[in-house]
Amino acid sequence: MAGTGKAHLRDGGARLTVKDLVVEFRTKGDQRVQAVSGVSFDVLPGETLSIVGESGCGKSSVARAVMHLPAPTDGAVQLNALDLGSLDKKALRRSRVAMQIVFQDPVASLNPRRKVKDLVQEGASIWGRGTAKSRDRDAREVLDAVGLDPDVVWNRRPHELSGGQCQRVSIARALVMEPDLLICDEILSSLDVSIQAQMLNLLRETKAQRQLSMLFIAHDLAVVKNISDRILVMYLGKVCEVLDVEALDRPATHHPYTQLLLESVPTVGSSRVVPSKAPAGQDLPSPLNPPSGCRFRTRCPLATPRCAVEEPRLERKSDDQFIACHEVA
Amino acid sequence: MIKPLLHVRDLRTVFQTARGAVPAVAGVSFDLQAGETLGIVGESGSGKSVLGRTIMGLVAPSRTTAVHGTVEYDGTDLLQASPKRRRALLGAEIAMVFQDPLSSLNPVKRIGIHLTETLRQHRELSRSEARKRAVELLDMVRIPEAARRFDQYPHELSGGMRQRVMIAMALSCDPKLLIADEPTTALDVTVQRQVLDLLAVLCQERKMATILISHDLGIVSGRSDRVAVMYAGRIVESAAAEDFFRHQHHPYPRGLLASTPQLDSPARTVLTTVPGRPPDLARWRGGCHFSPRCPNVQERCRQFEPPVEQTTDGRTLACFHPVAPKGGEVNGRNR
Amino acid sequence: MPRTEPISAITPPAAGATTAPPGPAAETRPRGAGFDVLTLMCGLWLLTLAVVALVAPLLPLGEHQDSALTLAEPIYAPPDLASAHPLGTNALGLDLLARVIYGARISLVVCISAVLIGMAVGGIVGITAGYLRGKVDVVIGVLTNSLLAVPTLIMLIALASVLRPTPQNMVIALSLVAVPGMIRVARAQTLALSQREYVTVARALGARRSRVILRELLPNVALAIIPLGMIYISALIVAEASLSFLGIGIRPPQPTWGNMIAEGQDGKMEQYPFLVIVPAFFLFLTVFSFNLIGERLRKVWDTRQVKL
Amino acid sequence: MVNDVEAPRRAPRPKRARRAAGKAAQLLAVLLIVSFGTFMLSALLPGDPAVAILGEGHPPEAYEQVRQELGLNDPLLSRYVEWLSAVIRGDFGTSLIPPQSEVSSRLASAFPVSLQLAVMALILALVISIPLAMVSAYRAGGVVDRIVSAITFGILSVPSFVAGLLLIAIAVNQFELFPRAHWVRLTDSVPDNLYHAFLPVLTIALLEIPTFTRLLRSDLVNTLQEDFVLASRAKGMPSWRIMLFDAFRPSSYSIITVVGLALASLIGSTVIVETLFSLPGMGSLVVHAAGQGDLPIVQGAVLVIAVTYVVINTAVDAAYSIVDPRIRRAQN
Repeated sequence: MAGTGKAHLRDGGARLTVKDLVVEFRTKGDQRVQAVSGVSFDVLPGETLSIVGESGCGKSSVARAVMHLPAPTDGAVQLNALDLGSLDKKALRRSRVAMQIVFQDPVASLNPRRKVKDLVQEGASIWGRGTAKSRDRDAREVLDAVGLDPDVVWNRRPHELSGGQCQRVSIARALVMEPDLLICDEILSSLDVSIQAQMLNLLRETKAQRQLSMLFIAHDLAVVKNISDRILVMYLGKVCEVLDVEALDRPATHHPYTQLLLESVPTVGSSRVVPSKAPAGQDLPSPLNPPSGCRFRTRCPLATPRCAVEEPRLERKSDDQFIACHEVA
Repeated sequence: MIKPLLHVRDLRTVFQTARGAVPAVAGVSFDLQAGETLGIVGESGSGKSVLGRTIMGLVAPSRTTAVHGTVEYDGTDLLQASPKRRRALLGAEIAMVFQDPLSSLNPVKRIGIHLTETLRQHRELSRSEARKRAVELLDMVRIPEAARRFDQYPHELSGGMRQRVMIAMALSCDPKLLIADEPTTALDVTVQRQVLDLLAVLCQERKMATILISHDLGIVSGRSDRVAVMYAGRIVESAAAEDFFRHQHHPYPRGLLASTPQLDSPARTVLTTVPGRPPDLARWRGGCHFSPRCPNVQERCRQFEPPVEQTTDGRTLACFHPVAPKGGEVNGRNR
Repeated sequence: MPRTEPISAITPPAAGATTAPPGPAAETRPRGAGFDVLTLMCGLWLLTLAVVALVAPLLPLGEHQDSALTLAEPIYAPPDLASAHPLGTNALGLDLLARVIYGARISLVVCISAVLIGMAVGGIVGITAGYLRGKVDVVIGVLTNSLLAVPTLIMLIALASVLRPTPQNMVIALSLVAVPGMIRVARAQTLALSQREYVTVARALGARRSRVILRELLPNVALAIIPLGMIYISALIVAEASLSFLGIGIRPPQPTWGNMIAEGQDGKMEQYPFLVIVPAFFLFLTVFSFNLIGERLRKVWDTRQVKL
Repeated sequence: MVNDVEAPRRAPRPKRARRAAGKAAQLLAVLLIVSFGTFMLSALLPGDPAVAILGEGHPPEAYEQVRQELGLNDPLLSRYVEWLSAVIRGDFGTSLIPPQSEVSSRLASAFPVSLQLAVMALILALVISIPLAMVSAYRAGGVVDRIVSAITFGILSVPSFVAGLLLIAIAVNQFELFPRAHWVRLTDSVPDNLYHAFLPVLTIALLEIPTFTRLLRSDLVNTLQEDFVLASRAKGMPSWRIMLFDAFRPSSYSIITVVGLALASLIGSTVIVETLFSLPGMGSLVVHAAGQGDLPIVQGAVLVIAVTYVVINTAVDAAYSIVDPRIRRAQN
């Protein structure tokens, strides 16, 4: 099984452990598609794990499957050593509170009919936490912490706020539940560069203050490098490489797909980019019918006949780097 | 001095909205020489897309829209030209590539029709000649199995393929000027790279002048001869690309660059940010639009709008208190 | 366990708009003032009509129904605002103003109740179908389609052929017309809204299904249903008047706008045009007002939803 | 990011067949429910049909016998099955009110009249609406647009029986342009038929023109804001080409649905017009039957109309795929 393998899992002490996660969808034509095929990872307390990949690689499906919204087709999700799959409906609802998720679209994430004060207190009111007064106080505190003036936004509705402000409200709503794990699903990609930088700094500070574990889903390696401790690279539902962020700074060999991603990130500099001789367009293979063996082989410069038959497993390359590739490892 | 291919002077586009007049483009001037690439960078609402569309004449003056200024293409003032004259230029001499290739292609028309109708509009070609040329164009943008693609519908292609079709469409009549409005924003990074490279190669081969509009400095970096940064409808700073990336005088482009996370800076760097957010143009009371967010703001900035001035080293700049280059340290980032 | 999710769930919502600048169209399209003078006048008209209809028995109106009491009154008196019959009288000497107002009573009460029932039943059933999907949705869909398969007027006529034309029966018949449309809209809205992330977020916060439906979906579905309700009221007023006009709705001498207009048939209209014009005018104004207000509400709420 | 995934060429055939079967099952269910509802009308009927036939003061044996003959003593469901199987064979029974005749033959002579009225009215409405909508959408918010919008909104609020009365008062009685209360069958004389059909058709068309115009206009306005229209303009395409070849087809989905539904419902909803102009169609047949309590005719007419509706609705679904290739693929 390519891109699977659990060599990179650490023993014990993890806040979140995901093993052999499989997420399957049924298409309109009644076909089954595996968006995620056997992905494993863990997140330590206070650690940020980023999942990177192109659209359609299954990274957002992983986020939802961790939350059990909906539950994964197969595999185990353990939060604080508690297996979510074994819980009944009610216990699952309760344990979800310890994980909170923030989505990409800041506007669609907020009910247009509610005011900011109600949005932020939503979780507390669902669980009947505290008194009305203490909830108000908590909400104000959190709003303040995410850089919003509570007095200004308290009675506003989402359409009266900018995208960045909406995203802050979403983060405040998640933080007010005091989660152990914060899942950020592409939360920066709809924001402008200057706002994005503000949010990155905010997330880094918040994480440090609250000892949060974070699962950060993104497609931009430069952003990911700025926020994460560990990076997991996904391609077509499988894991290509898992590495500590420090390994990016080292002149290290990477999985060919990671390499492609690294080369594709636009860099700012005064030198002229020499365009590669107009390459032919190639399509990502359909997830309905993924390539045999290593899924990346159709785009891989290093592909050999072996890659079509045998799926590579994640193997330890160094202490902080695990690669699933026959040629590189 | 050579006459520029495109000569834009004091261009203004104002939209009347329920909340008041919004000057989306507020006095933009620049020249573009034949074969030159101009990168225009700005955040959302900066007016960069409206600028592109106004130059193309796609923002039609109406009850709610006013367009003033000069857009002179090769001696013709596009804003004054008759609709017929303008239509003869659009698609033939001036072409445009849009942001989202899926919505820019008519979902109910086959790929081939998109290409042939452009060709037949501007060139007197028979149906079969047009088809032959269209397949060649698809080949040119390196779309595999061009002949088969000809009869497919846009939704049957991937995003990258669609954008290649858009490029083929834009280049079908050998234009002299190409306006690419965020051509890769809707694409994945790996595909983005391919499409940008393709564009660059084709532009070089054909000596085509290009305006590359993007929100991302990284995209125009290394791919343009000049860079212009827009903020609140104005070009606040423009310079030759090399000079621009070496040093920015205006605090906004400086801040923008500092807040872009870079792959070559160390992990978990604290980013220098531009505090606040862009101004509401409909409610603007005067003064420099960047003054509420500016680290160097002075009293004068709050009262007067700085004029756009030419500096000695060939830049244009709209700032009362530009940041002087310091020796050694380039732009405040670790390299 | 097999999951049934659309494939589109694999990819994050198309982020074409991610870093896109808001286009000139979206950002700066001029939005007409939500409520202009015309809308205000329509609202005033409806309000006046409702109040007058409500207190009709207290008003000094002429006889509207009992022709035994009008033997001394002139028949076919033309409208004359100064006379005892400001809008004239009909063939039996009944006062047209009184008849128009009593007609409004029936029309408004019957149609508004039918629409309220339609909104309540249709809203609940539609949200249920849209939220639960699967088999429930199919069953509700088949039932809805069955109701829609018989055109409104034909269904009403068929029911009228077996039910006695009392106001209660009219309400039942008319609500059968309103329900399927409401179900469709509520279901479509629910389907669209449940894809919104805020529903997922509510569940992530541990909300129960009932809370998601009541707090997250219902208020937003209502935004779509209320304007539709206004438009349905006007449609039902017309339907009810049509039935009366055809002589199979509420029967004379009890006045309704439809059977009043029917009095102008067979050439009477040429001789006494006011017989038709008076009720037709009331009918037109009322239908127009409900239509207009419904339309305006839809637009105002729509732009807000689009903006969001 | 747009999903950079190439779609698979074709889904396996059995899946398609299975979904078609599911759809057919749903249609069948709709028809069964409608037919059951129609059948149940007789159960709602106040009074005892046997009494209605025998009149008051009947002997009890005769009463029992009539009930037996009518099958009134059998359980409801078996009566329904019997009724339905007769209906499927085309036997809708005989009318209760003299002249007693086969319901099926009455329906057969009425149906073409209504169908013709409905089809002609739709064509007329489309011929008027499509250009009107295009002119409106071309400069949305302009003077023309606002005038068209005001007029259509006004017409929307005029019930068809009022409009019909007015048309008769003006065109027939005042200026004597058109005949009244007479119908010439299409098979007898085409020009005469068209001449007689004109006013009724216009009345029906007036009902649909505002809906069509407003719907198509708003869809056109939305489509004209799409990027691909901008792209077409950027290619130097003339406005009329853009309107006809770029905007019209993607804007026509809703109108196709509405036209389809309108055709189906008009076959029944010509009631008003048929009554006003005394035309021998389905509508006037039903109204008269309903007024006299002639239930078999009402039941037969309702069923025929419902079946027509379902058939046309299915055809509209199919028509979608011709207009929108994206749906064609989804269905394949």
